[in-house]
Amino acid sequence: MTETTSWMPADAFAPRTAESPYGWGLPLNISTHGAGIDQLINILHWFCLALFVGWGLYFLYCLVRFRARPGHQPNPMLNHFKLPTFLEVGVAIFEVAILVFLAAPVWGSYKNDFPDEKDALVVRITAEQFAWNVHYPGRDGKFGKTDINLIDGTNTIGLDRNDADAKDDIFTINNLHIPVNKKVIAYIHSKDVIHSFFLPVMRVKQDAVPGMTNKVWFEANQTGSFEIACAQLCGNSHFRMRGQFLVDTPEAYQAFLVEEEKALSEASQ
Amino acid sequence: MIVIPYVDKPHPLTGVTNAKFGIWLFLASEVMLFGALFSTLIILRTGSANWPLGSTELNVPLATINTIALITSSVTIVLAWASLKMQQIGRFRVYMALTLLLSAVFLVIKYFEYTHKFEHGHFPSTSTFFAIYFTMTGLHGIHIIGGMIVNAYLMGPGSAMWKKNPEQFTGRVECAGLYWHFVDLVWIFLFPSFYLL
Amino acid sequence: MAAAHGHMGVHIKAYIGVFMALIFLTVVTVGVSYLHFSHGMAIAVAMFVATVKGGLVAAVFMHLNNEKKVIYWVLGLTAVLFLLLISIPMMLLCH
Amino acid sequence: MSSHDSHAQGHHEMGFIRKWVFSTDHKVIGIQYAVTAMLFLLFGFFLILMLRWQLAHPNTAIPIIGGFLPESWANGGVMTPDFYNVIGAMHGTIMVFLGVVPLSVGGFGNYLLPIQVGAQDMAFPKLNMASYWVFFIGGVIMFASFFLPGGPAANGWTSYPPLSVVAQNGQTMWLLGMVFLITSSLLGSVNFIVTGVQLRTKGMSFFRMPLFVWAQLVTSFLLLLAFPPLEAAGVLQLMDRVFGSSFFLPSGLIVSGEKLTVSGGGNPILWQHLFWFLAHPEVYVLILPAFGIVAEVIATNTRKPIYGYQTLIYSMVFLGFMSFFVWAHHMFMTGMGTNLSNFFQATTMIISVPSVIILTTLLLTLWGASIRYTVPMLFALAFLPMFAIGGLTGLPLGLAAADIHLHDTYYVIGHFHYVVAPGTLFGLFAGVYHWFPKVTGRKTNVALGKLHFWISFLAINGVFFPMFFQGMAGVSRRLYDPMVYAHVAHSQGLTVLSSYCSFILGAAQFLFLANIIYSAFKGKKVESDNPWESTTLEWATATPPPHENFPTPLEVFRGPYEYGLTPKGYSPQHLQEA
Repeated sequence: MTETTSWMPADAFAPRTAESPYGWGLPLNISTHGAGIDQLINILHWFCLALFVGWGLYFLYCLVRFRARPGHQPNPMLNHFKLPTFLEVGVAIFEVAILVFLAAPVWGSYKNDFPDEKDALVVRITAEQFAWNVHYPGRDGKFGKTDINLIDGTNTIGLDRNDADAKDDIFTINNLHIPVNKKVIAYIHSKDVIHSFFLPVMRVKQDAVPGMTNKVWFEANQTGSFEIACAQLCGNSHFRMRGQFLVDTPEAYQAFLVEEEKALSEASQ
Repeated sequence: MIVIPYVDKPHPLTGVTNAKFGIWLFLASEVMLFGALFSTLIILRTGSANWPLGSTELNVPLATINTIALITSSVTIVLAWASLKMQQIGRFRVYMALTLLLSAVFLVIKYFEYTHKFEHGHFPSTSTFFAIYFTMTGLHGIHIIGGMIVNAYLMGPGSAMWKKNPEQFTGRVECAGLYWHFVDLVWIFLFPSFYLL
Repeated sequence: MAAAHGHMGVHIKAYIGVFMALIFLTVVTVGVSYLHFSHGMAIAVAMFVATVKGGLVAAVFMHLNNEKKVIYWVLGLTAVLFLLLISIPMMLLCH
Repeated sequence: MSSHDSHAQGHHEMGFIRKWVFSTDHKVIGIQYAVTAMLFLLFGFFLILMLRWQLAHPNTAIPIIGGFLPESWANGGVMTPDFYNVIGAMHGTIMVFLGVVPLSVGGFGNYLLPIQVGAQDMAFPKLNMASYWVFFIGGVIMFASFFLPGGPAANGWTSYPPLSVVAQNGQTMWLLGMVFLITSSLLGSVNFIVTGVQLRTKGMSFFRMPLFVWAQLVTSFLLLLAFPPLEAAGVLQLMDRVFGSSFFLPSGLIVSGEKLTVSGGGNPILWQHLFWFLAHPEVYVLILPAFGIVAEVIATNTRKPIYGYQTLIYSMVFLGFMSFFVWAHHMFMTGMGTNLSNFFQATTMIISVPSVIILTTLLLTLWGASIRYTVPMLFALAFLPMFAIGGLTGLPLGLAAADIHLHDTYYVIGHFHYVVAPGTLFGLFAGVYHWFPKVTGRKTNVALGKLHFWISFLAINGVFFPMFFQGMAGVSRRLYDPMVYAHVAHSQGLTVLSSYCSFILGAAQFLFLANIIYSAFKGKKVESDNPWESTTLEWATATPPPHENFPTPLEVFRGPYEYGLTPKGYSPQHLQEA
């Protein structure tokens, strides 16, 4: 990705697809809760544009009509049309309506409607200075114990392999695989400084704060290969914390699990 | 030349002199400063699993003496101000000297407390309890030193103003008194928060 | 001069009275701490005594019992923001 | 002449040092603040131009000065990621704490507040001088941190722990510098409030004070009550860095492989609460003085009274008060629950109301006016739509749902820069051009002024408007190399556009500098004490105002903006007959 694109790439405003999900403005949205967010952003921008154009016309009109010129006297007593107060009340009501009927429900569902852990894929994402460690529970669905004393160059999350549950745990760096149309719960934690787990195409962002674990859920409704980004300054290589975010078909996801298990069994010989 | 009104006479509408209004504004910002530190103390205490009982780590009798010393110094400075109101500059100097002596006692006790802790290997890095203890009592101590400098100035060279402008000088002593009472007030809350709980 | 004396005399009695009260309350709060109340009760009692002592110092020593409106307005605004500042721990707990 | 005068020295027999360096004259201190602040603004601006070059042409040598930078900052002329973060942190710190606040509060406020309320000087002149010199020490510490071994701070102007505590850079110097800057602001705000309340001249009731004075009073209350919590947090972070305590370090941290040997138990989110408890009132400290200046300039150049003078005052006071209740909308993504974030979403919606009212009343003032397009008026008029864009783009960020996607992206950078750059800075430019004749007794060159306006206006929109598109694309802020992420590389064209517009904007400021420096010594002399035919008290003094402002105290007979009510066209506050 290092070739400099032309000043304005063709897909700047083209409709977003899995092949070219990015451009100027909102990227492709493949998450179920993303639609509400995009709708909110669009409504707000049309509302702001309307206000700006409305007041802009009034502004330019005044600049022309009331410019100082010979024979023109300021007239402080010129009565004002009563539009402003009606406008202000309307704006205030619209804002409250947006907050109560669209913003709060979308935010509420994003923060509170967690799926049941039994029928969702649960992963643990531990951020560290300049990489995302992804820890899958494996077939048994249970996470093995981790111990910070075991942390070293390769085992960066200190997974205790001889713990019963840890036998089948899969652990990847900068590589998050999720099956399409399946709810995922991610426990986000950090080892050193504050990072922020950000999936642009999923409209998901959650700070990884050391000392506490934040929970976030999402569900992808389209397959493809996208990016994990870090959205909080975390040191001099903050810009390099790019991860692969792959939404697989169920078969591809199984293939990924099998392949990882094979690598695991070879490593354990 | 510049003439700044209400330096010694209160403003007809607000009823306060410039200095008194100014010192209260400064104390308002100090309330916010110590407020932030107290809220840090609360969050550290509720967040930590093994917050030690104050009396086990700190010397309560010594601190009680300190509290009484500071309360007494609060009384002596208000009596110093009262004696100025009764035109007795001599008695003012006695009370102000007492205030300085008592605050010196407070600092000396604080010095022994700190060195005692350092010998036992208790440093700000030992635990968040000692970290917030040293930070808050240390910052309070710096405020005591600041107050002592001002009080010493008012007792010494500053009192030359008594002959030129007694009202303005009394106002200054009152403001130094207000600041000192505030420092005592902060200690009244620091003492139980660390030593008794 | 006499009037000043008389007037101040009343004040000085008040200061000595408050001084005694503060000493007494200090002894009380230290005494209570040796009784080792339950955690919540100990905090409530200690803070109550500290607030009474602080109130005495503020009202009598700092003359807030009859101060001017402009000072009350400043302190009122500061009190509101102080409570907001002290509510930060509660925000962090229900994070 | 009630009191025995303790300021016996007249203006003339003081030496240069006493008159210009250690002066207690609020006008001299105002100029000292303004000049120091403008130098820091230039320095902060120059820093970010280097960063814009790195963003536009990643990993290519910075032209001209690339070679001169030390190896640790730019090996072979190409900026290193560490130096990139240094610029990010110091640009923010310098522009906010060393540039805009000292210029708008220290410079304009110090110079104008006493004169506009009819006083001869600040209530505490020596304290005022002390506040400048404490600010100066803070500035020196911040500037010196560039040349000290660890280099300056590099953890963003917000310096979030644990990064700011574990980072091996000049964060300790940053904290020391901040303690001095905060103390200076505290001393200054006490002075402003006491002067504004106590030293008003006869007849100057609260509702006859100019809006500039009201804005400075509300700003001073914000500085007085919001800064100390950050000073406390700064002390805590200093303890963490220097004495190894762990207020903000949770237990079990593993930094670059090794376990951190600290006691742990701290909470990094506590710093964010204490920092933003100050930082949101701080951003209102940045905008309120600009409201005041723009209101003055608009009133003078529309030749009619400000529409809704009292509404503006109540809105500014309410804005100041509400600014304390919204800080956590910067922290929606730290994992806070819905009830806490709903509270802060609601207060953020509430606080947008006074801003809209202020903007609306200023816009309605144009109705029935006779607008004179002087240079200050151009800047003041441009302030209105620009602040509108800044304010409106705050809406999506204030709603947590939209903030999920937009938090910490270039959308945020576009939002607050629209409020600060074409907003506050244009207001300050308007102020400089408006009061330059009174301060120096000479006029600025109008053609050069208008050229500076039009180039800056177009360039500033070229810099910041593309950032909204990049923000929507999810481009995170503080990224050293924009080509690493695919979703960032796609809007590289916008980055290049922003960068080149910022270079043009930088060049345009030399027009302003040339104009100011040239006119200060060689500009055309002002023929009257009231060149703009304005009504407020600062135009009732001689030009430039003498040491004691008003040889004989003035009396005020009417409100501040009585324009267009009499045949003469304007009625100054201090004249008995209209």
